[in-house]
Amino acid sequence: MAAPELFMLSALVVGGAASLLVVTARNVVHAALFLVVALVSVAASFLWLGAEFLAWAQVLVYVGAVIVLILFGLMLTRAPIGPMAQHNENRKLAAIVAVALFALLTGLNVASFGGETIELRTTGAGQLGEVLYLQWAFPFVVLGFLLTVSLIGALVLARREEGEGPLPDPGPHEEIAAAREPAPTDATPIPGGPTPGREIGSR
Amino acid sequence: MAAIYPLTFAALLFSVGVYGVLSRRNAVLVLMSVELMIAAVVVNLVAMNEIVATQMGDPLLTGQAFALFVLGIGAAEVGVGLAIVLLLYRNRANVNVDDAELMKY
Amino acid sequence: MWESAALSVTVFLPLVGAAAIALIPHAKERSAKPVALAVTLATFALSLLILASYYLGPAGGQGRAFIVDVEWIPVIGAGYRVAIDGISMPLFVLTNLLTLLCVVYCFHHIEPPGRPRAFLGLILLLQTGMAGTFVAFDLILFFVFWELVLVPMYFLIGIWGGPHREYAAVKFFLYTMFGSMIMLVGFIALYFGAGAETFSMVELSQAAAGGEYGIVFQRLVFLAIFLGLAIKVPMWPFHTWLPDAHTEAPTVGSVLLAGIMLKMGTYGFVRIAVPMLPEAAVDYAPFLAVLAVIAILYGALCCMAQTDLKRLIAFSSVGHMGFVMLGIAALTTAGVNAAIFGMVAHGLITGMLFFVVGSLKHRYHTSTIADIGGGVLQTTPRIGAILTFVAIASLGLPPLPGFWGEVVALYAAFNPAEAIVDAGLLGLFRVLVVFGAIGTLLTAGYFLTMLQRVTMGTPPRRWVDAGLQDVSPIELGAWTPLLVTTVVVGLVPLLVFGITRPDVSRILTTALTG
Amino acid sequence: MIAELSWLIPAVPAVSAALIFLIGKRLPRHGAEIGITAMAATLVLAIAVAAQVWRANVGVTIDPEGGGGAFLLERAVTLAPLGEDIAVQLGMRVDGLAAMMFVLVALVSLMVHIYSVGYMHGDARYTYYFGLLSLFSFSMLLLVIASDLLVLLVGWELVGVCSFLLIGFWWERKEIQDASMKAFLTTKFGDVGLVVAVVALGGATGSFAIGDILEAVEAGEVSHGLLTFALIAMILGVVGKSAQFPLHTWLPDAMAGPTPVSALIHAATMVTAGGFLVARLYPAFHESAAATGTLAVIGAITLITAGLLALVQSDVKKVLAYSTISQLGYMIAGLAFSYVAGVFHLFTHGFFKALLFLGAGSLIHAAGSNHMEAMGGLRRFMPITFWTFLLGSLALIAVPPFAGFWSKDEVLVSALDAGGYTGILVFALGGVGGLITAFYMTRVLYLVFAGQYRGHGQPHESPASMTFPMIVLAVAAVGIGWVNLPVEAVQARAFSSWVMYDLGYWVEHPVEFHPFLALMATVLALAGVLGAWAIYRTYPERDPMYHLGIVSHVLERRYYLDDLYTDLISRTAVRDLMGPAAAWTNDAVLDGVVAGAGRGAMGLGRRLYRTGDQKGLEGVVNGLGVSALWSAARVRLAQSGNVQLYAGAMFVGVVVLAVAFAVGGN
Repeated sequence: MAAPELFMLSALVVGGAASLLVVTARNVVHAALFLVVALVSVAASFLWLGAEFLAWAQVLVYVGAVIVLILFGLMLTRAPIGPMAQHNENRKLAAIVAVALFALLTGLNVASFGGETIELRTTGAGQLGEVLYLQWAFPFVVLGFLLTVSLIGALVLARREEGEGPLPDPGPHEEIAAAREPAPTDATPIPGGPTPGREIGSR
Repeated sequence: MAAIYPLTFAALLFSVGVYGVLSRRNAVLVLMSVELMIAAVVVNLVAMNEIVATQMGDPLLTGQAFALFVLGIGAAEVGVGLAIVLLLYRNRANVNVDDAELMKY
Repeated sequence: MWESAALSVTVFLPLVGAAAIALIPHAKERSAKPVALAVTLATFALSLLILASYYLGPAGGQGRAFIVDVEWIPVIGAGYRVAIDGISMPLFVLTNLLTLLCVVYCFHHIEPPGRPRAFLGLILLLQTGMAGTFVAFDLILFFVFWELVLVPMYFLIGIWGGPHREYAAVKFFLYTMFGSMIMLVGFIALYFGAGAETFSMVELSQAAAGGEYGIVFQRLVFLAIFLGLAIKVPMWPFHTWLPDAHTEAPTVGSVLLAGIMLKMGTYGFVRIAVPMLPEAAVDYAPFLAVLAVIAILYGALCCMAQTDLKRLIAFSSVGHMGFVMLGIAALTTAGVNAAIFGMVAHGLITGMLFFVVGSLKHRYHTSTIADIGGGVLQTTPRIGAILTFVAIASLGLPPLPGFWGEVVALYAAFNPAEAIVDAGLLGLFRVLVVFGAIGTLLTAGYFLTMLQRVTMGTPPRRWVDAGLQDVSPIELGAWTPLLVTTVVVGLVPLLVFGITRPDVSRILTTALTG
Repeated sequence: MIAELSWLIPAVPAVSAALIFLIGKRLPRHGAEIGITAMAATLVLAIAVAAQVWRANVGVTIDPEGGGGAFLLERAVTLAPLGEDIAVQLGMRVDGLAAMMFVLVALVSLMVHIYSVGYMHGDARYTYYFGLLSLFSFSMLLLVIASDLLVLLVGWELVGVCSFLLIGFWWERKEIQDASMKAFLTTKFGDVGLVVAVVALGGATGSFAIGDILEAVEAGEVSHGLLTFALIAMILGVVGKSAQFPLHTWLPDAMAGPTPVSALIHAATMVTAGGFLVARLYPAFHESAAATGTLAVIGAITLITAGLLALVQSDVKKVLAYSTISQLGYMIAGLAFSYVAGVFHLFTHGFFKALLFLGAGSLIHAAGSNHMEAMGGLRRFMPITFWTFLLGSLALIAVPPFAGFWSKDEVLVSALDAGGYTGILVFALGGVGGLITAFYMTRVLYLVFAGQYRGHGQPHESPASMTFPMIVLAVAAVGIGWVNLPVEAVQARAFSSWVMYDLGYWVEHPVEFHPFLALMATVLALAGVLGAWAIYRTYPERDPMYHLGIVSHVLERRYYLDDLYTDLISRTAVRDLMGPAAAWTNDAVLDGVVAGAGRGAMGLGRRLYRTGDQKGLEGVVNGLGVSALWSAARVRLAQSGNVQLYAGAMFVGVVVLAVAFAVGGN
């Protein structure tokens, strides 16, 4: 086994283990930290595939910005940071699906690319930049536009609307809802169902 | 280098991500799992780029360019996703995905 | 450029307007009304321009004009085919006129829960669907517009409706949806039955005239299409959704529902069922005529038992559409002309009736006749006078439009198409004429009873004390065009008959004589 | 050619109506001046047109062999094409008949307009009233001038609705609402027949133009059966509009409207529209013996039953209403035998009956009540009203040489000349009817004008605006009969040739004057007068109830009928239908059928609605809905709202599909 394979395998093992810990960790902050490890190992695999620019972009964007964002999100939502049950009742279904999916993908990979080899080479940042700004210029600009829009969208969504309290209290909220709905005098109007007074079901 | 290694890495990351998306209660954790899945896709793209380049040459670097786009979109997605989580939290005082069941029958 | 773009722009301008209204921020909800007004005004102006250039242009007032025929879904032979001819023209203009007036009326009031942005957006969406139905010359396109109408109307009834709105909305939606699904099956059968495998109405009509379809095939397909159209019309006995929908719908919804949506069904008979399945149409004509006359008498009798104004008017629509169907069943130029005239007349008059009753309901907070208790002519004299005028127009008093539609339909039924006479059914049709004429008497009876109980007499104390406002400037603005059009169309029936006759004649000649 | 401008005759009142409704309230006289000016202009035009028609018709030499030559002006524009080769035409058909109706309508309408200025003074809806009067005049003239049956139908229905609105003019009161409804719906019932007739004639001849239809009928293009069907259906319309037996019940109730309206609509013009229609289509009617026979029988029955009913009225307007019905019966019966007789009676009757109604209005205005019990002795207080009313009554009673004598005599003579069962029937009943007419009119005169005043008000003569029209009409009532003296020299130069649609007609059907018959008729009339004089000259001095107990056979019937009538007023008539009076029983039964049909239709509608609509058809629809609900309740359990469950399902689907493709693809 040559060195690249060995390295790739180690990235696979480290990244895989980290990712497994991400989805199983009981402590939310720990999960975020394991995500750092997993993403770093992804970046490492990029390096060995010769995609230098992507590798560093991955480190900067994900390991840097995204993880910080997620940690901020954790703090802002005042999620219980300590260890606790983070799984729901779908766990078994999820496990079965994941395993089946993995088996399927691996099987397909082996069947399709079992004998393929990759000639390792290095794609420099300059090389990528050249195609990016010449051949891929339009999608690239669109991507920039998308990022702007999502920035604005995130701002609009997260902005606190007037009259909205810092911590919602379910009580008054329901009262407001009741006030908006004008006097639902007849019992539960189910769409398509008989309403009182029309005497349908009674026969 | 055998092409199967990066592809298997991608498959592993993706499946684990799927498990996380399906089983986690905390919306932030769900988001993290989504990140894993996106990372898997990016790995796949880069690997495929190399496979194609090895076989027939790829002057356009399609795979890498797309990987970059996906990276960008992933970043945008995290931003919007976290904003939604924040909104969810503000409205319901928790971020449990399975409590958000307004669409129930 | 004008030739090819005019129709599409006119049809889709309201859609763009609806999108624009949806973009208006929540805080500026009030500005939705001027925007909608501007859009509908522009649409109406465009449709008038189309009317004018139809006459002055190369078409010279007959045949299809403004033809657009581009590929849309080539794999099934469906195209974006729109055009306008003499049959579509009155209905197209009426659609845009009524929607404009509805938007004007919305300045007066919108039923709770208000929310003009959503309300007007839905109305504009509805306008695109209705106007598109009348200009589509492709079965799939026709169907798309046809179904597009359902959704906004469902929400209009379901959100802004009366106490039983959910029931009415769901009933309306399901019933018409059921019909249109079966109608779609009929369309698909037409597609496969013709050698050409196209959804173009023009080509299918030619194929039918050329004898592409066998008689058994025609009978089956006619039944399917008949069901879809008859529910929409609605013909007896498929009418039961109508009173509920009308009673619960908000004023503007009732106006559009009665004024235009019912016409989509009868228009479908003229445009699709008769030209594409001519032999089956001749075969089924006596059944159509009998059902039509039953609807006339039955609608009138049911009206006598009503206690609610909106429900009464809804049942009167059943009777009026019976006259329209009687005209179509005669399968003569006069009959179909009368039918289209009847549609326009009913659109104008019943639309106006629903406006007035809506305004009464807005003031009295009830549309129950007993609760209003009479004396409207004293509490709100102008509304009472307008209601009297419109009710008298609706009972078919000449020379108002209702009369022309009814009497010409009766004339047509007295002299039905050659093929019907050959089948030995002349006697049946002439008997039906007598019953139809009796229907006019019953119609007069219930409308006068209604007037007596609502407008005449002395009002109850509480309404005198309530200080009800007489007709407001906005209402007057929304109603005057309708009232004027009603009178003008009645005095100069040429306005409609002149537009429709050449094309009706052409369609029937092609269909019935091959 | 002034006749070319005939279209102005209906147009002027139409413009006047529009102006009154739009700006009438702001004018110093609240719109009355517009109406009067317009009607005066219309009258001038009408007279000019009539003069031209007259000059044209008397100028031609009469050829005993052939007909033709009568003045006829037809102008039409196509209002709208209806079908392949049929259209509705807005046009005018001006001939002698139309010219005669122009004069009659315009004159009476003008008089009623002027009269109403005084009569309606101070009414809250004064302007509205004058607007309706103008609208009615327009509608009636449109009906007269129409060259197309559909346009004629337009006018026919419009006068109906004007009548409805004017009867219900004081709509606050329930009984007035009921009366206007009854009038409209009863005539509308007749209109069903008319609509069928118009449709049938149009369908059979391929044109709605009256000229085309008459041509086709005379050329024998219309099958006899269809023609008879159409004409009988049309007679139904005539019966409704002209208040003939058995649809006459609405006319007495229609007296609830203002009195000038009764004079204009329910005496002189609208109710004669039926007669006008028959005259309009006279050649067609004479192609069918069944149709003319029906006309004769209906007319005869009407004239006698309505005359009998008039005997027992205490409301002066109702006496006149029944008298109108009876006279309309003469008209319709006359038209069955002779064009000239019916039309002439229509003409004269329009004047003197309008006069009588205006007189009655004047009396009501003075006495404050419709009832003759509350009048009496008014001759001293109201001399002008008395004299004009007396002249009108003499014309109605058919005392020579007043107008009614000449026209009624022609009806009787033409009936006798025609012979046959129907001719004898009309002649016999018509003669007896003359006696009855004389009797009830004399009774009215005595009750109202003789003896002591029994009312509570302060009777006074009406203002000049009311008396002037009465004087004008009284002159007409005296003299108008002379225009058709049964002398050949007059016949050729006056009314007969003036109104003729075909100058040869009356050469073939010469109207003869039988001095003996005229004498008999006059004797009968005088007998009626004397009978009434014998009974009523002492009425005021004696207790009415006691008086009622000792009268002759006819008045004994009246006793029961009067009782019934009072009960009818108080709306408990049903029980008293057991009364022995056949005429009254018939009337009440028929009335009950109309009301019962309405109530039955209502009940049927309600029952149909409850069982058929709400249970039957609705049940099916709701059943479908319920079964859809049932299945929906089970399917919806899958919609747990748990997003992750959905996502899991999606991934399961992805795996399954991928496997399927992978396996299937190989």
